Amino acid sequence: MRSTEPRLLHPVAWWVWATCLAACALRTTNPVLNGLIIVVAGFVVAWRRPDAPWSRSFASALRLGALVIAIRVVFQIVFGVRVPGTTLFTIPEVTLPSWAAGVALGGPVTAEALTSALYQGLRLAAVIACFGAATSLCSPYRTLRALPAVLHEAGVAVTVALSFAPQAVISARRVREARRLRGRRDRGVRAWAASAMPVLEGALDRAVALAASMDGRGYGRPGTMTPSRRRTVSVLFLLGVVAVAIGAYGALDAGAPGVLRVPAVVLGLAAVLAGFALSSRTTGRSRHRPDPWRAPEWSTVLTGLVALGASIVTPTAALHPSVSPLEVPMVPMVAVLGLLVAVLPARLTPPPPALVGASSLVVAA
Amino acid sequence: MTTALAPRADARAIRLRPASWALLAVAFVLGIAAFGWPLFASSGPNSSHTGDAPWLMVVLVPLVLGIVIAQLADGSIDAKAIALLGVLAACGAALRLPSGGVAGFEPVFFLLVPAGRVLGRGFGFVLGALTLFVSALLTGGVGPWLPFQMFAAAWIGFFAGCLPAWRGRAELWMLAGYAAVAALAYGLVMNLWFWPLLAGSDTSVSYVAGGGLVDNLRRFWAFHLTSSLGFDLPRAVFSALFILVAGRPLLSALRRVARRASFEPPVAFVDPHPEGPPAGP
Amino acid sequence: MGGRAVAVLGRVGASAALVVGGLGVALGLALVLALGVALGPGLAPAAAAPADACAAPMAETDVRVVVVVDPGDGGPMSTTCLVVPRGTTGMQVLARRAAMLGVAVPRYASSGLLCAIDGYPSSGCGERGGAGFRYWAYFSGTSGDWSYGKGNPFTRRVVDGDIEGWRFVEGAGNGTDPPPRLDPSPSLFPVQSTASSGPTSSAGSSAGSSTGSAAGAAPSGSPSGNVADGVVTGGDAPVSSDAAAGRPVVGDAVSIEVAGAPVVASTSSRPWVPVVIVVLVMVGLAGGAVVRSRTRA
Amino acid sequence: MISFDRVSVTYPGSDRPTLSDVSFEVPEGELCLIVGPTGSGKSTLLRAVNGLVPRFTGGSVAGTVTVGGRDTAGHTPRELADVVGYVGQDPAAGFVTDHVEDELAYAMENLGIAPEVMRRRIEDVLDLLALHDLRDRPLSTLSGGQQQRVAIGAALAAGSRILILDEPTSALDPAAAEDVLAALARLVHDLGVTVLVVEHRLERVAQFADRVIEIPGDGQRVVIGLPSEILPDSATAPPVAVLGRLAGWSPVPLTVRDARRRAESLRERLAGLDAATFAPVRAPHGARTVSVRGLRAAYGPIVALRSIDLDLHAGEVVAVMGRNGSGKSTLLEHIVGLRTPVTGRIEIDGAQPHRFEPRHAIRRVGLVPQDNAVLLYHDTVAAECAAADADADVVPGRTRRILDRIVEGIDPQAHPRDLSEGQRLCLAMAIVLAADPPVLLLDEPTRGLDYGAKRRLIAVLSSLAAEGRTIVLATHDVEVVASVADRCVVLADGDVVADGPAREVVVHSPVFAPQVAKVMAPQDWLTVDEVVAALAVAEAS
Repeated sequence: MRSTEPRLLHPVAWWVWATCLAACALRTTNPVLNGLIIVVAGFVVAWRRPDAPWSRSFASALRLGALVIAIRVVFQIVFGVRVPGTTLFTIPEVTLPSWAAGVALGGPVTAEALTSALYQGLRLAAVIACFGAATSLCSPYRTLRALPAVLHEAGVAVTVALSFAPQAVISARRVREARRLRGRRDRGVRAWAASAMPVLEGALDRAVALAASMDGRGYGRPGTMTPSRRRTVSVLFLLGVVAVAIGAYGALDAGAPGVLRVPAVVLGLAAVLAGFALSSRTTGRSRHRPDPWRAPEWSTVLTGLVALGASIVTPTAALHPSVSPLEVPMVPMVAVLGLLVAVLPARLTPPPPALVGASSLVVAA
Repeated sequence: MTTALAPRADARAIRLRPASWALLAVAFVLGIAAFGWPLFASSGPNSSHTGDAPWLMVVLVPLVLGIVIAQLADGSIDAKAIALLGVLAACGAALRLPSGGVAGFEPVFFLLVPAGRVLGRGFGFVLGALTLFVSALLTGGVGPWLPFQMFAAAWIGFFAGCLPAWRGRAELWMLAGYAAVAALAYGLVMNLWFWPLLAGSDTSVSYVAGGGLVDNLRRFWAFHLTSSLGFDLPRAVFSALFILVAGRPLLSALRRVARRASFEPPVAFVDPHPEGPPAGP
Repeated sequence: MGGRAVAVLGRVGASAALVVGGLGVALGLALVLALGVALGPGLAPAAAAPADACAAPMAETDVRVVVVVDPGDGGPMSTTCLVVPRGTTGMQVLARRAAMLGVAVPRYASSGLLCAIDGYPSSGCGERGGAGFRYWAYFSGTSGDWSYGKGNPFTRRVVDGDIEGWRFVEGAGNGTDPPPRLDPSPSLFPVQSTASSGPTSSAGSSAGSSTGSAAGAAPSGSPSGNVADGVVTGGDAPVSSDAAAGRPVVGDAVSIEVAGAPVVASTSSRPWVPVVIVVLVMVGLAGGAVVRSRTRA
Repeated sequence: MISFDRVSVTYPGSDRPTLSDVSFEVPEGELCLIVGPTGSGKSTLLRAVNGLVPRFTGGSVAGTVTVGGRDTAGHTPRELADVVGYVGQDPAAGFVTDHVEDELAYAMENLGIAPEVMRRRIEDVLDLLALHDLRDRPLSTLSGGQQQRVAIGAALAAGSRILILDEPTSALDPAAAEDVLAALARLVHDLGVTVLVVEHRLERVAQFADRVIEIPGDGQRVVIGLPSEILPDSATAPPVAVLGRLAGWSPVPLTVRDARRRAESLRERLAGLDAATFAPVRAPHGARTVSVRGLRAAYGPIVALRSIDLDLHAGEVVAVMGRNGSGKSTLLEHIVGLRTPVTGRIEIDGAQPHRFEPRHAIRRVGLVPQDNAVLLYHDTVAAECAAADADADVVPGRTRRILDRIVEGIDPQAHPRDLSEGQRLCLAMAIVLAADPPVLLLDEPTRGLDYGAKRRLIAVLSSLAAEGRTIVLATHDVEVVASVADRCVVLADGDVVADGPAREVVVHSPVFAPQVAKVMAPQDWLTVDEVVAALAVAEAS
């Protein structure tokens, strides 16, 4: 049932899929698995990203991941407490002054230490890659439309910002050039700083014009939200946040009874979702051609969940290969197969349409 | 006879209802937990879980952020506030573009602090969050850290709106000082978030589950000192300087627009001939 | 991936997900993530096998192991005998021992390095001391002498009669580090008999009683009196509790092994083979991705 | 449909009302044109219709405004959104979403209209305004005319029976303006939509108007009536009407078509006279000031200018014409040295402008950009003038004197961005002229100017030319070109397609011919003034 008619997949589907992969990455330090996660994400992105500026963010995510690995390794080399084992090289030892907490730097660097740093860095890189995949697969505008209706106002603001930011950049350039027309320097920091004001002035004027047009076009027509219902929603939100906070505390404090942990989070999420549902139902707004949720969406979500499930049933020892003593990381076939399932969306989902536009992001990206 | 519509004393772009205040309070506490958990978390049988605590937070923080923003925006926000939010967030993001959103040169505060100052707490909160969100979308910097950046920036905007109502030189210096402090604090908390991830668990500066508050503070201080303070100090200085230099026109521009897009305009419908039916509700 | 398989999976996916329901998926996902992070590594064995299992007759699938934990100058030495399912790894043995004695579970760094046994040392992990690394060295004793690092405690499967030795040392992190101050010998195993007999049953009971209090501060859970003869055998708990508590543990352990069966296969003979295979797959996918994006650009 | 009953509007902080005691009725299905000089309160009147005044701007409104049976005092703008559609001056500034279709749907989504209804209406609007092939284009990629049509469509789709538009064509080239106006006319005639439009370019709109509201400003009464009654006597009559009035035709024609029918006799009377001799006399052109050789410019893959050769001389006024995106602005930016030529060479008395030090550049050549607000940094007019004096280092007060010479009575304490289009243009010109550049370039100077302001601009430009300056203006405004330019260069996608005396180039072009030329063709009269002068001579002989 490979659907051929081009359309953008529902952003929520991609986000769920990516979140599952990210969760898989979080559960393991196994370089084989994390590497596989990155590759899988990259593959799907390569096949299903639309031709739009934002879809380049996967590349930048990869770069960021590399940076993170580097940082992690450097820290290990400089500050690493030495995991005993085969010493690769030794760097001179320094002890920072007491105001710098008297930390000891340097010393012998062991292969074990570096490997563990690499493993952990790779884990972070994989997580970042998953986020990058999600952002490059879904149009930010669609994602904003998928927000619960109660976040509509914020969504509108972000939409406005997304289409205005590039123009701000352009007009900043124009103002900087215009300085030349007044016989002022058009290069350097001062020019840059001085160009900020006119740009801002123009932006603010535009904001007023925009607000006028929004007002004239029925923005924020009061929905059928009765005060009592509004109060209910507020209470639900408050309750949810408190419960979630308690859950977080339970997860952090070992002394806390286990009942605080999961049930509190569940309760909180439930309350919050109820609040969202309730308040979304009562905004007197309708939606033109909402993104459909069909079989491809379902299968994408499912593949993600399969991957996550596979990683959950895999024993810890396989997910966290030992580095002291060093050994070849094991390859838990179940997890690997699960991740391979997560590649399928590259074929199960419809191809993206040729023109997704949003060239307004061009300048930025 | 005159019917004045919506005459209000304060000119806040986003007004805070009691419910919002309560929510903000809880969110603040949760924020402290979300950033500071490594310092508070205790060790024990499930101490290994604390290694995953940041990821639990990654699920919870955006949720809370969304709720707070929803609560703030709900009903009480008008088209002008939205338009200003969008445009200012865009400008902030545009300012942030050259720096690619990487820590260090972080011009966000130039705009955020004065805007929060002029347009009020609630507005500052939402603006802070949205600015970082937008710039992340533009620079492809969306990641697990984003909600936390949004959260931190939101509070910076919020507290900028809480500063005392000084004017003139005093105001400039106050804002500059605040911007510097905010920049440092922002760097600090974001670093606190990155700490367990970047420093791992087996270096002399890394987070030790249940290592005790003092010990962990010591280690974190060392980490902060050696990792990002080098970026944060210049950023703080730069923010302060910029506000000292460009602060006055910036504030006047914002005040001008706040006046033009008068948030509670003194609207009146006057009926010229009293014998006629009264106009207006 | 064949279009047919794809089709099948797609249909299955559609129908299954239809049942679940969209919001359900979202909520469930958030939960799975929360749970996954909160309870992720929670696969450590839970219940404790009774102490006198060593003396009691045991099932075919079980083996007897003695664990010698020597915290160096950090406290007295403790020797424990316990019965574990065949194929249990050194680390699992250590965990079961902690569960059985009711002392703090071993603490690990995320690098996999063992930081603390019985809560000693209370903080830090493999820090540098004057004379080298301060860490728990792993020995395995067969008859008479200890041998250092004979395999990785994560993966080394104990066999019947094994003696696992842990010594907290300050050393170079190689074979020169001193072994536990107690020679491994089969005598560490109590004589196996049907009757519940032990030389120092009182000591055993005291060990049993000390489990609760010893969990926190005291580094080792066994009173010094036993260290003199170095033998700790459990007190005489009723045999019935064996069946009650023991089975679920074994079942649990077995299920783990089933799930991890490929692991065993991979680590046994040529560990590189599966890695190479997966890497090849990865290269293939990456190549496909690159080619795809080239052709698009 | 729309009724004002003794309406006065007073903004907060101003002592006298912006509109005072305005009363009129606009019946359904009419296109009503609002004319009047800048600052007379046209926009205020427009915004009062859907309650943006005073709800949005603040201020107090006396009297009652009733729209489609609803009273603006009792209904907020958003509650009127399904009756009145408002299209602001710059449509792009009013776009909330990113794509055409979303934009069309936006208002309806706010009004909570059922999805299927929404879908149907959007399809209708797409067809009605010929937008169907743009339906999923990003708004930022649309041309001005397309954006304007989308904005109108968005208002229509919301189901409003009344459209109010603020200068819908001021930013458009003639062709695009034709599209938009034709679309409006169709809405009025086919659907009975009521349209209220403010427009300065009467020569474009007058023929479509069923009714005209004139706001004379400075306190005179607002009058409403048929175009043929009001326009001829108003200060803002289109050239064809002025011509008709002078020739004593009645009723005064408002379209070229009507005028041509009548112009038979006039053409006979003026036959044999050489139009050129009646044009305002110009000092003979001086030496060459600017030379452009083989100039080529490109933005990435898009070629803006192919190979331009151009010579400009002291004392000549050159009009650069061509449709939007034909490279006019790019040419000016190269001449002033903002851009470095890809290939080719530009010389201003022997040196290449992009090499100039900014401080010296402004003494050689000056540009008033299309968006002249980019020249304004300060928060009062006085500060701007002082800064300009400093930039050009000339005696303090010079800029202000130049400004007063161009237009009098600008409040020195006003914020530059609060000035009217015309006033801001004058300020920008004054700033540029402060350094006394021999070459002055203007990009779209007439946008948003009323006839009065245009006449002043024309006077200023000719006097500047008389001082021996080289004036280049890139513009769509054929009437201004006809009355001030003595040479005309036409660009079409990067090539010079015509270059010669304005009269020859303009008269025979269907697009660029001014109304008078169209009326008098085949004779080559350009402006009413020429005709008047010629008539005087004809009478005399």
